[in-house]
Amino acid sequence: MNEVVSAIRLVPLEHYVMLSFALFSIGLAGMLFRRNTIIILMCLELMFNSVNLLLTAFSAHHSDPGGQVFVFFIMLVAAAEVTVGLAILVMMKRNVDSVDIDQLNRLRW
Amino acid sequence: MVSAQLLAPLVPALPLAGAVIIAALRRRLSGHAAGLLATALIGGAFLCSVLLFLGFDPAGGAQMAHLFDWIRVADMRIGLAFQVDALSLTMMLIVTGVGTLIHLYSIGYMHDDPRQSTFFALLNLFTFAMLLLVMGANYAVTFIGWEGVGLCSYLLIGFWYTNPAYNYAARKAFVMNRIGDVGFVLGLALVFQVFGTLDYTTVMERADTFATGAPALTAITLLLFVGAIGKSAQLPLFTWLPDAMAGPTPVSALIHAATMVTAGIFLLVRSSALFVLAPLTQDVVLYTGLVTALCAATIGVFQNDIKKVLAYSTVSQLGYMFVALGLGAFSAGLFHVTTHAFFKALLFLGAGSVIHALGGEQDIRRMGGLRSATPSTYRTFLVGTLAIAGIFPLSGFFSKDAILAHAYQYGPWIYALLVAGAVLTTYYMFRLLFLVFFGSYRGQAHPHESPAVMTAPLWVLAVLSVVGGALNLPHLFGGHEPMKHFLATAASGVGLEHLHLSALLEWSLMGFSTALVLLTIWIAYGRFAKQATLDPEADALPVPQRWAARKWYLDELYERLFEKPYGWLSTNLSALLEQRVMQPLMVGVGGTAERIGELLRRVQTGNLSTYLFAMVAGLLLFLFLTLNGL
Amino acid sequence: MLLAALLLLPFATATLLLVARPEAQARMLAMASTLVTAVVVLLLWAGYPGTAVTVVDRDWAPAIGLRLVLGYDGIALLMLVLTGLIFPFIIGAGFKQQLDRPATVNALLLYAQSFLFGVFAAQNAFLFYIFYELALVPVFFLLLFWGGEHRRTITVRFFLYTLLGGLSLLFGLAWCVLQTPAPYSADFTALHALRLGTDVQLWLFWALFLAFAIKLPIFPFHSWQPDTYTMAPLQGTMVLGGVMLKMGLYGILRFVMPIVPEGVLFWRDLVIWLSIGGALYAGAIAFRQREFKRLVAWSSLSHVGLLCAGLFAWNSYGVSGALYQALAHAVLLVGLLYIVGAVTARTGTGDLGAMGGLKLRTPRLAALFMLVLVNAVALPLTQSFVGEWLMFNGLWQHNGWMAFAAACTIVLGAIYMLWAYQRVMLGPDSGRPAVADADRDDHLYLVPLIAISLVLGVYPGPVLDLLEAPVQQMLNTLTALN
Amino acid sequence: MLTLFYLFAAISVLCALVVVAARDPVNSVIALIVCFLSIAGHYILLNAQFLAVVHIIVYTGAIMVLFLFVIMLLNLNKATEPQRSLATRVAAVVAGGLVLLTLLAAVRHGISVEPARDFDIGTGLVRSVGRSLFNEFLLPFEVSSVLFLSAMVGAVMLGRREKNPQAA
Repeated sequence: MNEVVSAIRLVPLEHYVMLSFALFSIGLAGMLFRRNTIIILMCLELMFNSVNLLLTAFSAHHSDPGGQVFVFFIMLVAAAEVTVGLAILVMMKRNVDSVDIDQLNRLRW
Repeated sequence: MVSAQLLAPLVPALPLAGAVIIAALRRRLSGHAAGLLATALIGGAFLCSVLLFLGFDPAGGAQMAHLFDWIRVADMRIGLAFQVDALSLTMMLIVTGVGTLIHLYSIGYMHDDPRQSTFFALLNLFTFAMLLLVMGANYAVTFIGWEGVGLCSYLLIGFWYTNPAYNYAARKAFVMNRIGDVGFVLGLALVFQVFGTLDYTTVMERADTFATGAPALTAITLLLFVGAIGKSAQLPLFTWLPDAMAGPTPVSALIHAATMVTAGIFLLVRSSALFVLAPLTQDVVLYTGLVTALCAATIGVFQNDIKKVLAYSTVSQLGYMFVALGLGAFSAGLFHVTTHAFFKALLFLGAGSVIHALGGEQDIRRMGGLRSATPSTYRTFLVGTLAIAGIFPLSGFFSKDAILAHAYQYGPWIYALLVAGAVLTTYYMFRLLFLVFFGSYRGQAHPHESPAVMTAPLWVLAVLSVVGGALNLPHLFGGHEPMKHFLATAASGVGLEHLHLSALLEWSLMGFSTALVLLTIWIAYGRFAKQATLDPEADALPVPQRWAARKWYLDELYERLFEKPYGWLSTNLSALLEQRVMQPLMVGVGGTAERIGELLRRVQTGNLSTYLFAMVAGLLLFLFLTLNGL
Repeated sequence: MLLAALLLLPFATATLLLVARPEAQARMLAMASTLVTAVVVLLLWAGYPGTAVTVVDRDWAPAIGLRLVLGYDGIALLMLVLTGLIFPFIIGAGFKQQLDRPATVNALLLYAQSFLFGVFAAQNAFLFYIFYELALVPVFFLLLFWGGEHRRTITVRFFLYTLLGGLSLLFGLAWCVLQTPAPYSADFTALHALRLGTDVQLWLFWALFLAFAIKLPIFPFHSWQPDTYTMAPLQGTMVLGGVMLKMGLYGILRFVMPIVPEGVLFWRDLVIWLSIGGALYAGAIAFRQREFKRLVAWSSLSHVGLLCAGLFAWNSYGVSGALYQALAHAVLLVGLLYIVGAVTARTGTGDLGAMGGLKLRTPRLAALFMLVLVNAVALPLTQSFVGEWLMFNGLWQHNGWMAFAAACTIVLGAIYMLWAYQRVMLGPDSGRPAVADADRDDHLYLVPLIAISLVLGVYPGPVLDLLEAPVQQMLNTLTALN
Repeated sequence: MLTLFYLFAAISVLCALVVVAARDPVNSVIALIVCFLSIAGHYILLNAQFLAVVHIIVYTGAIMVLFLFVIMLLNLNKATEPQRSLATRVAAVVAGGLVLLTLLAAVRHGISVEPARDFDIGTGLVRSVGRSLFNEFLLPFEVSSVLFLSAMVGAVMLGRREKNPQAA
């Protein structure tokens, strides 16, 4: 039992925090960087995962399953979001024959 | 005797009932029936008044009939109550008595008018309001009547509503009265503030606690007098009365000669206890009356409309009454009200009879020689003219002489001016008489005498005009001024007046004025009795006369001074201030919001990547602030 | 129980109308509902014990002090009676002036009635505010969908103005509530117990007063009024002018005067002069209006200015007079607007310059108009006179010049009202084809209105007695101040 | 252990960079899959066995396959994407860097973690997560099924080919 505990504690929490910050920032930069909507969606997934990782790390270190349940829910939402997002993408491709996000500029008054 | 509590409310109730019934049934009732009903009800009111008079004990003080509390708020208790005393009885008898005769006359005069029923309903309503005015036990009830007669006057002046000029005259009358009402209302508020009540008896009792010339009393009396100026057509608010002749002639007789216009006099006599303590106001009353009397008399000389002449004569006579009140001779003033009611109603009804005889003609230049065609009218009209001129022993002689004597006692020059006014009155009244009834007929119609229903009231009024003087026969003629003593029981200010003139002086004053009057009649006879040519139009007259004929340009003055500027103001407030300032201000409120929106709209490029950048910037800012502990 | 019925019955009927849309029976249904509420309101009056009554007292959102407190005192009861009695006439006007989609129109009107009852029965400031803004919504839609020319622009302006006032009120109220001891309470009793500092009261006065000044409206916050009154459908104008503006009056009595008495003391001369100045200004402008309905709008503005001045005279005469006049004004305005509708329907124009000589064809309508008009020019023995006399008297006690200026409005009133009457009814025949005289329905509508104005003009006792105690109680704060 | 962590961390960061940088979307997808797998490795390191499995099934198995499908379906596997302007790209990198900087600044003093008093080694196992999920979070769990349903319906609706584009 103590092995497991020490195994978990061997990696400090700060490391996970740094890692997830890095992943989050990369995802964010990618969203701004790319024009391909599908890549932007992927960057979104990346950011989701960085948050998931953070939640799991804290959950493990606190021994609180609530955090992991949250990750579970985030996965749920992410799955739903991707479903709709990709459907919109398909629509977009079909209507304007492009997946360039700058084509979506009709959202103004 | 039936108690006053029961009888007093019945007096105004009868005409009110008449007005309501006739108005409600005016489609089912023939005009003739409406007239008879109206006359009968006013007659009933007159009978009740007589009964009240007979059962009235002057020594016992006023009899009250309190119906219910009208307005009660905090410590204000205004009752709908009637007060029967010498003053109100006098006025009630005049209003119902003369009113009955005029109603009767109207049956004949209005017989071919399609809206006869409406006319009688309004006439009844007027009588109701007038009775409220004179019978009220407090200022508020008087004010009800005051406004009520104003409304009826408006409706009756504009009775023939298809004529825009008549409608204008009606509106003018109402608005000018309203200007006076502002004073009345404020006077009421001040009375309430000073005395804590509006009841006449209490107010008059408490008036004694004030010193002569107390500012509060001066203010009250001045405000009430402003009201009286409007209602009784004094300068500067008299110009509505001549225009009010647009109404049917019986209306002119009842409202604009005999009763309503004397409401101002009544109000002042009612408040005599206050006025005697306000010498400043009395002076104002005196000079207002004096100037009005002379001004109206000069205008009257140059009028060619039979009713206009009488209207200016009414204004002038009202001026005399106010002079009397200003002199403190309240009973003399009210005496003149009484006699004036008789002979002026007579003159107006006579004029109505003439107009009736000529099929609507009102210009005296197209009359003449009617003496033979309308004998009854001529004889009664002659009596009225003699009475107004003040020929002994007709009623006008006594009432006018009383005022003149008081004037002489106050100041001979006032006396002189009043005599000059009397001479002018005599001159234009006889000019009227001679132009209408003497000489030869200058018109095209076929004159015919009016029916008995019209001439009978004339004769009754003629008799009253002759013997009316006996009501207040002075000591000089063996009387002991019964009316004065009667009135003194009601209004505490009335008993204070005394003449200290020697008998010889009084005789010579009377002789002087009578001689002048007779001389004037002779001059008028010479100038007008056999006149065959027409008087020139006003514009053709030389300068001072033309001004007088043009009413001293008062109407034009008011038009320039008030009507035009008010119209201008109204138009421009609407067009300039409202359209150019207020509207843009309002539009500005909305416009600013719109402009801000327009600016902010630019931010919404619709480009998702821009939004993303903005979002990241916001996130950064948020994080930065949070982490810095802000 | 009766009070709950007042709020719920119109609401339920309105919802029924909106859901079932019985277009043909909509007017009759709405009429039945308002008649029942009128009876209920009279029962409520009959059962009034003479002191303030609280009917419902429940928590709703206690964190912000919002509680469900319903009740009434004499002043509120007067307003409830006013709302209850006037609405049958407002609904009734729809029988002659038919609008499209009657079910929706009547539903909106009934919603307005329900919310107005709520406004006058609320005993909690936030509850009051909720109803106060809710009542606006039906009128907004009436104006937007059934209004006349430029209805969009006018509705937006009306909305912006009212919103501005509403926000200012909300801010003021929220501020006051935060001053109450914890846990916060927005109940009237808690707010009235506040003793705020003088400098606070000086600005808080305007925060609270602005909303009501716009609602009434008094000069110079009036610019939305003439256009809105003129362009709103007849029934909308009746609601706005007949009942809704009394919310402003009521609000001043409920919030401004008890909460910031020192602010009132400081500002009241300014407010009175603004009100009277506005009354004279509106009276002068009314005289030259070419459109009948606009003239009535300006005349209402003039009357309301006087009403506000009377209120701020802040003595029992002024306040009672203003409240009495509120009732009179409702009766008067509804009557006048009905006449406007009747005349416009007959002549086919609202232009005064194109009318005239109507009395020849419609003597009965002319007579009815005259009877409404005597109330408008405040002749004695009509309701308006009682109110105006009390207000003049109240103003006189405060300041003679104010009373003088206020009394001048009776001259202006006579000028424009009689002018309007002459333009519409009198004069020679305009050669228009025959039009029908007032029929049975017109009489059924106008005669009760005239009867109310005359009966309450001759015997105003019951209403004045109702006001006596609450007004006195309110004024005691002033006495305590001095 | 620490070595394993650094390995996985290096893989995930590198793959994430490839996701952003790759011209060809297919490469991006594959990089992302590798990234996700490495994250699953992190989960295992954290003893979150249940999550690791679910993560692989949901993300790698379902979501990423979906991405691949869409790319192939729409024939996006060519690097046809127009580049952003240089300024924008620099700005994007700077923005990302700034966010990273700010976040790191937030934890510059380290994180004080109080050790759990009664540490349960079964925390990340199916039993513990399942118990938590079906007791405390039952309602959100059930409600999420509705979310799924609506997402599904939405996707079907959006993906349906319109017969008449004007009617939409």
